[in-house]
Amino acid sequence: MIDAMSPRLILLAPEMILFVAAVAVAIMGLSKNHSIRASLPFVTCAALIASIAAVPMTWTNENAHAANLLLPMLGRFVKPLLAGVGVLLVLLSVGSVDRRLEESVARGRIAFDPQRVVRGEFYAFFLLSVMGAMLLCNAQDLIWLFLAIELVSLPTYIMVAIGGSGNRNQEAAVKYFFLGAMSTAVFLYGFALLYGSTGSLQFLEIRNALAAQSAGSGIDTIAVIGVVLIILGLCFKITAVPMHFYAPDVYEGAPTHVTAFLAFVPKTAGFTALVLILTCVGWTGHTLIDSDGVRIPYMGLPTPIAAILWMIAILTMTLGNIGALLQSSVKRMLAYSSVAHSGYLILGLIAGATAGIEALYFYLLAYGVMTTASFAALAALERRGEEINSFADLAGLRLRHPVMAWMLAISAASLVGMPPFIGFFGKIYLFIAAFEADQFGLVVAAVLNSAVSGLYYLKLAIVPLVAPPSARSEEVTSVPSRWPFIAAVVCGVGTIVLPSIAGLLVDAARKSTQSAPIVSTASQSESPAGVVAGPDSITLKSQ
Amino acid sequence: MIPTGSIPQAVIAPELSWIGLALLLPLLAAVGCALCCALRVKGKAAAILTIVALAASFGIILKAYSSYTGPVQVPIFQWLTFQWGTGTFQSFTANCALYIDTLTLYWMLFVTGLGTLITIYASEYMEGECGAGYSRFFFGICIFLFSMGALVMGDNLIMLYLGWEGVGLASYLLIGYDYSRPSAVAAAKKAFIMNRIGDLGLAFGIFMLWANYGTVQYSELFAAMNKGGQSSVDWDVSVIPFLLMLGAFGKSAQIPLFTWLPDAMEGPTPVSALIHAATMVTAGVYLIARMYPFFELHPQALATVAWVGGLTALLAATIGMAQYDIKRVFAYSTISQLGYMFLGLGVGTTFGACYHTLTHAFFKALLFLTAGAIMHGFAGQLDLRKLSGLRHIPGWRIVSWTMLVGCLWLSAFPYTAAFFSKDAILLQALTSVRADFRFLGWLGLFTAALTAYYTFRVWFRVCAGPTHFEPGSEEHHEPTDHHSDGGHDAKATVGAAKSHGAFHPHAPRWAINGVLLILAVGAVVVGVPAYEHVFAHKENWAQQMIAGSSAYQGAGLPGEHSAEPSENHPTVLGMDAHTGLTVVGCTASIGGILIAWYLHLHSRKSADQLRAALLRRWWIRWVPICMENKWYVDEIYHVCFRLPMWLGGQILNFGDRHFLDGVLVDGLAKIPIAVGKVFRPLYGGALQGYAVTMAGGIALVLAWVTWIWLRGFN
Amino acid sequence: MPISTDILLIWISILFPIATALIVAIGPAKSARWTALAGTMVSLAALTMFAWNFPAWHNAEHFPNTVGASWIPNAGITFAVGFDTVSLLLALLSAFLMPLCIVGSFSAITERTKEYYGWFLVLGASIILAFAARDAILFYIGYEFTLVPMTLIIAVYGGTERRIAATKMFLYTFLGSMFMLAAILYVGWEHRLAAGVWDFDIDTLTKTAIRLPSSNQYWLFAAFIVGFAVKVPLFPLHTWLPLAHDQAPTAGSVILASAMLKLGTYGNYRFALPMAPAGGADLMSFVAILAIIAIIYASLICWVQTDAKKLIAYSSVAHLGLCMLGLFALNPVGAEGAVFYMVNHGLSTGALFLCIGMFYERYHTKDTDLVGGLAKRMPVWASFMVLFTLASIGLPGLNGFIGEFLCLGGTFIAEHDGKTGYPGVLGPWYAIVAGLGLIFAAMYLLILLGKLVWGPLREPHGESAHAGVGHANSSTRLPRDLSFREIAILTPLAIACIWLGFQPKPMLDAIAPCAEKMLANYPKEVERYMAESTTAPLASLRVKTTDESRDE
Amino acid sequence: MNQELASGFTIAANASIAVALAISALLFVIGLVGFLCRRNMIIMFLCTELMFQGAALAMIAFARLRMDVSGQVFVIFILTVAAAEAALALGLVVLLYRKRETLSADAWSELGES
Repeated sequence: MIDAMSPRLILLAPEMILFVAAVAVAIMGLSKNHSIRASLPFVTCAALIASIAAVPMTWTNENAHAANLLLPMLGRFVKPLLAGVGVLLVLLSVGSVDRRLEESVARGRIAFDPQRVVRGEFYAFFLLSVMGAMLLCNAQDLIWLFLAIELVSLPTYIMVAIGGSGNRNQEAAVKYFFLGAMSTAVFLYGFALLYGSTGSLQFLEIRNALAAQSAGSGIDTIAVIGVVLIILGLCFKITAVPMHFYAPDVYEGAPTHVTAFLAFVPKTAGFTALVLILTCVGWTGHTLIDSDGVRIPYMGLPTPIAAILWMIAILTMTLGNIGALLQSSVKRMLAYSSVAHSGYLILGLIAGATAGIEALYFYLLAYGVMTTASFAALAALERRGEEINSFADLAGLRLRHPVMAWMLAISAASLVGMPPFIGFFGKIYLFIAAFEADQFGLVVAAVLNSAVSGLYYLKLAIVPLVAPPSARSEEVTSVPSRWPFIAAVVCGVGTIVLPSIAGLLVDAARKSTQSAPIVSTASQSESPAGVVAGPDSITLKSQ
Repeated sequence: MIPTGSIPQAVIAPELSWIGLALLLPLLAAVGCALCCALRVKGKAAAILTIVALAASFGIILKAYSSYTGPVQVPIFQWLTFQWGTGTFQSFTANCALYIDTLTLYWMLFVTGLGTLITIYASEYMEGECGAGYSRFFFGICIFLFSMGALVMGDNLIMLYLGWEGVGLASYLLIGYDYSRPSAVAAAKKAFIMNRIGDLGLAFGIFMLWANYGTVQYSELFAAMNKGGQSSVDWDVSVIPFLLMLGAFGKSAQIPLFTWLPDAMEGPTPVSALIHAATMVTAGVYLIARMYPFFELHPQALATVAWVGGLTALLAATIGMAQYDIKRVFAYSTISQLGYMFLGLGVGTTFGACYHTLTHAFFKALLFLTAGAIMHGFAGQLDLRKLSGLRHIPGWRIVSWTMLVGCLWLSAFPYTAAFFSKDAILLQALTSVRADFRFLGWLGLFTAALTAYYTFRVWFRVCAGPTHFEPGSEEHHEPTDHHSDGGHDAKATVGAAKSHGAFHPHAPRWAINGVLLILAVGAVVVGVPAYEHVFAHKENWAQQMIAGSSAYQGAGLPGEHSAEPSENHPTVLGMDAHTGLTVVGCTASIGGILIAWYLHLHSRKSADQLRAALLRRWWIRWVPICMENKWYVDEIYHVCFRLPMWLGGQILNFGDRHFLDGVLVDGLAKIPIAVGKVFRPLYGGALQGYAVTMAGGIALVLAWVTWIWLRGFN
Repeated sequence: MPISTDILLIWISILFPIATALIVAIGPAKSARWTALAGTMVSLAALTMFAWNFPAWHNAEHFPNTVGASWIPNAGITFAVGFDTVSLLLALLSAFLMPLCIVGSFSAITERTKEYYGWFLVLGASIILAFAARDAILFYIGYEFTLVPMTLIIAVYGGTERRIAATKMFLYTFLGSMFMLAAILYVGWEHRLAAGVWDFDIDTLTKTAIRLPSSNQYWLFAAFIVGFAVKVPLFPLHTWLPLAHDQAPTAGSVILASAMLKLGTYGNYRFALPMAPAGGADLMSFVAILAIIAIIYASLICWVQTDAKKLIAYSSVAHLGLCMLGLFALNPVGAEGAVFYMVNHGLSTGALFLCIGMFYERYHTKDTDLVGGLAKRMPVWASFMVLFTLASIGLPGLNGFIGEFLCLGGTFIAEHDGKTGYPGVLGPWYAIVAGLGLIFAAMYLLILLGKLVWGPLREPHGESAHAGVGHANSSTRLPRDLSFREIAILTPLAIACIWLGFQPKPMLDAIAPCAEKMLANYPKEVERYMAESTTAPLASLRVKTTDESRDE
Repeated sequence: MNQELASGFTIAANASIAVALAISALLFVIGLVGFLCRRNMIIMFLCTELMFQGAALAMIAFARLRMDVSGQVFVIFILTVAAAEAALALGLVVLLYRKRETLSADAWSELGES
């Protein structure tokens, strides 16, 4: 046990860095020195970059396998992904937290009061939340999983409340918090049921137990309902039907930089949690090809789970897209778009281990970059000191803020899946994964949804670039900080440049998502060829 | 001597490619004219260029004729040729190559010859346009001559089609020469479109030929015909002549596509003479003569041609009787004469048809050119009621007398060339075993009388009688050259001319008079083959020419090589066919002339009285009304075709914009929005509302799982 | 992957305009047009050099026939580029038109010039990429990305309804191409199943697709045809086009009509027909009927159009209907004609749009009821207009004729009796109805000519022919008739139109093997027909058993 | 149905565990219903705590059933997290109360589709 601990601890190096940084940032935030307070985002960035650097050094093959993880190499991709997009998210928040207060202090209107500043806390929570998401990669049992998810969630509730100065932040926070708490209870109950059915909290054991059930008389109803509840509970994190209803309000109400955070970090965490849970359960709808080219359908896993995911995917993308059509608020529209993209991402979950997880993570990367680009462009602008929200604010943006207008257009093009932006490749790879799982119907649904999504993404591109300026948009100015601008440009360029290394990224995602080989247990009988029980697919997929 | 029994097989003779210069020269001249246009040359360079090129073409054709030994195929360059396999139907060959046989030479001789003459005429006629549209005019002429050459000399049907459409283009450009007149533009458009309809038939005929015989080259097609014309596949071969004749009807202005030709008189008169009388409109005759073996395959096809020709001849003659515009009278006479040619083709005498084409080319060109001279001199005046006694005006005598020659020829006055050519056609019809052909023959004779009447109606009105005239409204040939820009100047001069009060017709000069004389002589000379035959009993040149070509089957003189037994020797009115026809034909011609003399020279009032008398009687009133209104064919076409299509276009346009685009497409885009609105209440904004919705969702999912569970999963 | 000169030339022709676009974007606005012109000229030069040494003019193979650099190996996506004759011709056409369009925009585009030229360059590159791609995804990238610059060009520089037009064009074609993408992915998946790896090489996919069972091929074909039919556009999916053309700036219209629409027909040539022979053979009559409806329908609409540009736009619908008909005659004659027609439609319609644009710049109206008789004012323009109209009508001796004639001829003989060795259910009646389109084309185009060029001079009130009045910018003052620049734009097109009319042979020879190769899998469909239809007209040809055809 | 279930879940065999599970479900549902019905934010939060405890109780019951201690360990963590959430909730509620002088959740419904 001790032997197993040490590699596990080593694997936690990035989180440790973040934790230390979080503590440091929280303390530094109280400093009277303005420049120290101003340096907080950059300290945060440094920590994140350091954690990226720590990943390849610590997350080696041996360590990962010694840690007895379900998906041993997952962290190698997910952690840098989180930290990398995290850097951009930090940049885009520079200058937003405590802005009024800092301005007042700088003008000497009020004295500095450590009790009223929140910047330190904000970045500390930021780091803790990212850290929680990272920790998910190291999860090997449900307890860890639960704690990590909570570590992701709790700070975000506070970030929504304190991140900005708008009146709507509190409303967003209260909605986010209460509904989040409810969803937590839901998946917690699901954990309990899963535990009850399998008798273990360890992923590997759960997997084995479920495999045994499956090979026997079929998976427990209790387990199925447990998994369903877990999925539903986590749907809140990934803004999927039926738990997505909060998203438009919260995204709209939260400060833009926090919205960007919500759109990526909890979503990544939610998907990672789902990937882990579903890896335990196994993946449905496999098609394997033997040496003779014969297709063997694998109807391994509980039909209900597959069916529910299927339904959730279609409803999520559809409701997201048609909801976005009606919006006049950009952030609200992006919230719906976030919902829709979760729908696409669930395709990856359904497609499963053959190519689905790698597609999912690749798409998360793409989504992170492109959605951050759009939020950053929004965060870089303001109107009379308020963040801009409606399309009317963006009309004719090109004339006064050409770069941001272009970034919005680029991110819209990427989000809609227009080649050659990164979003297109993400989508292609997701579709390929869905094909691998024989989910042709889902691909058609996603394709039709993409077409529908053109209706509103086009607006996001056309309004800033083409529409004549309105009275409202004449008042739009850039925020004092240049960093959101830089973040937007970096993300925008990223959507264009990343496709050129898409092959490398996909490969990295693929390598990171290979699951641990099944530990052969006595209870598992040799399945006859043809219809094979689920877990076998896991071994086969790693070929 | 005749017939040879089969179509002579062409030999490939690349060494004769110099004949291609007859095509190339007009084309080069066209380029030159275009350059003149572009450089805004003010002089007559374009005319000189054109005349030289055409004369050279004529020379080349003469040389080719003199050195002619048998049908040849002259490859020039590969045009529309490709293959995708080695089988019969796996290649398509339509090269730019020439097919020279006697029919080709026969046609090309008068096309280039008349072309040259008329261009000389035009060089003077159009001189008022120097610097404005002069070069453009000759550009059109060159394009026409090139296209006509391609049409006649092409080695395959695609070349023919190229020429076919090319002459249509030239016709379009030249009819619409004076483009500021809307009527000219409309006429040009009409000509092109009516021709297009026919062209489509021709195109499908070509497709059908290709589909059946795997080739569109004459030599191969004729070789197939010599073997019996059996197609290698089971397409309906008999459709081919009907499709081809549609093209011919369009180009040669036969029923139902004849209405464009009278309108085409909007073009300058040399154009009317060259294109719309002498050469282009005979392309239909050429096509049928060229493809005659295919028509022979299907008796009903030839009968259709005959009927269409006969009826067109009559119809056009009746209309021609009631027109007052000289050029229009001549235009209808052209249609009528073309009807004779088709009748000839239909009843089986290609010789008659082709010979009539030749004679007609001369006398009709002559007539048009005289009309043009009148128009030229009298400021566009063409109303035969407003001109009289021209032959007494100094400088107009040549015009008047050459016009008389043309009129006599057109009336088929006994022992003129046209008399013989028409005789050949009618004789064949009257001696036919088919009763309907004999009927058409009598119809043709009746039409001949009408023709004589309306022809001399013109001459007696215009050239004979007391001298008086009213100038026309156009005055674009003032010696002072004001043609720099636009119509304003022209209008101003018209006003000035009218205010002067005194109008002096300016008589034609050498180019016009010379050409008229040459043409008059030519009209006489083309009678030589017939005279040779009738008087010297020598071999008929025209017949020889036809017999050596693909139209050999109808090349014999009617009655001479009749395949029928002698006891069935045909008779006309109880006399020998020849004699009977001569008698009846002479009677018809002279009778028509006499009536015209009475009504239009002796007592001109009686013509009006006759008309008034006819109009008074309700049961006969429709005849003059319909004749004067061209039997309302244009109106009928307008109501039957143009109007429905225009309405259809409007409806479709409206439907396209408001239904297909407005309802279906935009409606499709609105569906997701409408669905989105359905879900809108779910995002009400109340915290507990969301909680309820979420809980409801969870409950639904759990219920669903339970349902699946009850059904038994795994 | 060896980087040969040929590949380098292709990539230069694609990437150089993009690089130029960047230079234009950051450079001064004054020199933008010349920089852009240089960029397109280099692109054209590179392509021409490539074509000069193109060894595959007569063998229907792709060249360079090397494996492209891998892009996303797991998904089998590569950077493979190469041309066969058809794609090279179309790419050359696009590259040829780009400089003309750039020069044609000198006076029309007076504001936001940098963006305009930048997008134009990107558009050109994107089109060439689509034609050059040998990888289906790469094709899709080029195909789809054309929408972005085109949408912006229309939405920014278009007429009064430009945003609606741009939006409609984008969404409509985007929806269509989604189907196409699904079809490409599906074939990729079938390849994955058969070979175990993902590969999007078009030739490989074709080999995979033709082995699919007929029912799958139907669906495949349907998805492709829906995708490409929007782009072509085929009735009834055409409604975006007239609006887009109407609103687009001149050069945008030219590229839209001449190059972008060709992507649709090219897509059919490259994907729909070769990949799904069973679908193509069985659904050919369906597509052909739509094409014929398009011809008649659009022609009738043209007849009543008073907007010159819309008229040409609808005429594009009609003409491309004929092109599609030729393509779906499924025999080499029709295919040859269709491909030839693609190029020629690009030339003549593009030229017509340029002509219309030139008079629009002078009179600021396209309404033929307001302006007319311009032969008086602008004889040079009128000459060009007449020439291109005649080319568009399909006058023999000009380029349009050959394509039209072969398309109709191909349709005519596409009757299923085994004569041509290709399946066919069309035949004379189809051709005759479609042929009415030729008459209609003559009608509406001559009506246009009659109004616009001939007739008494009509000019809108207050608009003298001395243009530049409407422009605040005096640098765009235009002469009454065409300027030297405008003549220089139209002359190459005129030469091309006449040259191809008289000398089509080299191009026909070059296309023929490609047309044959595209249809290579169709002859065996004849046998399937024979086997399936008990009432086949020629029972004697039914001697071959079905098994033979299946075992291919 | 499932044999293992049948063996492990009959009320006769493990009545007390079944009762515990039933109570846990009841707790969860009561919490949920309370959460949906009550407008007072503090009570709403307490209801979510109730749901948490329902899950915790189920965990304990299963731990007992499986004779496995890890479930109970999990419960300790659940309690901890619940406490953390409670702290957070109180802070938030106080903040909100200061703004609007009310504890009703309905006071916070400006956002949303109108």
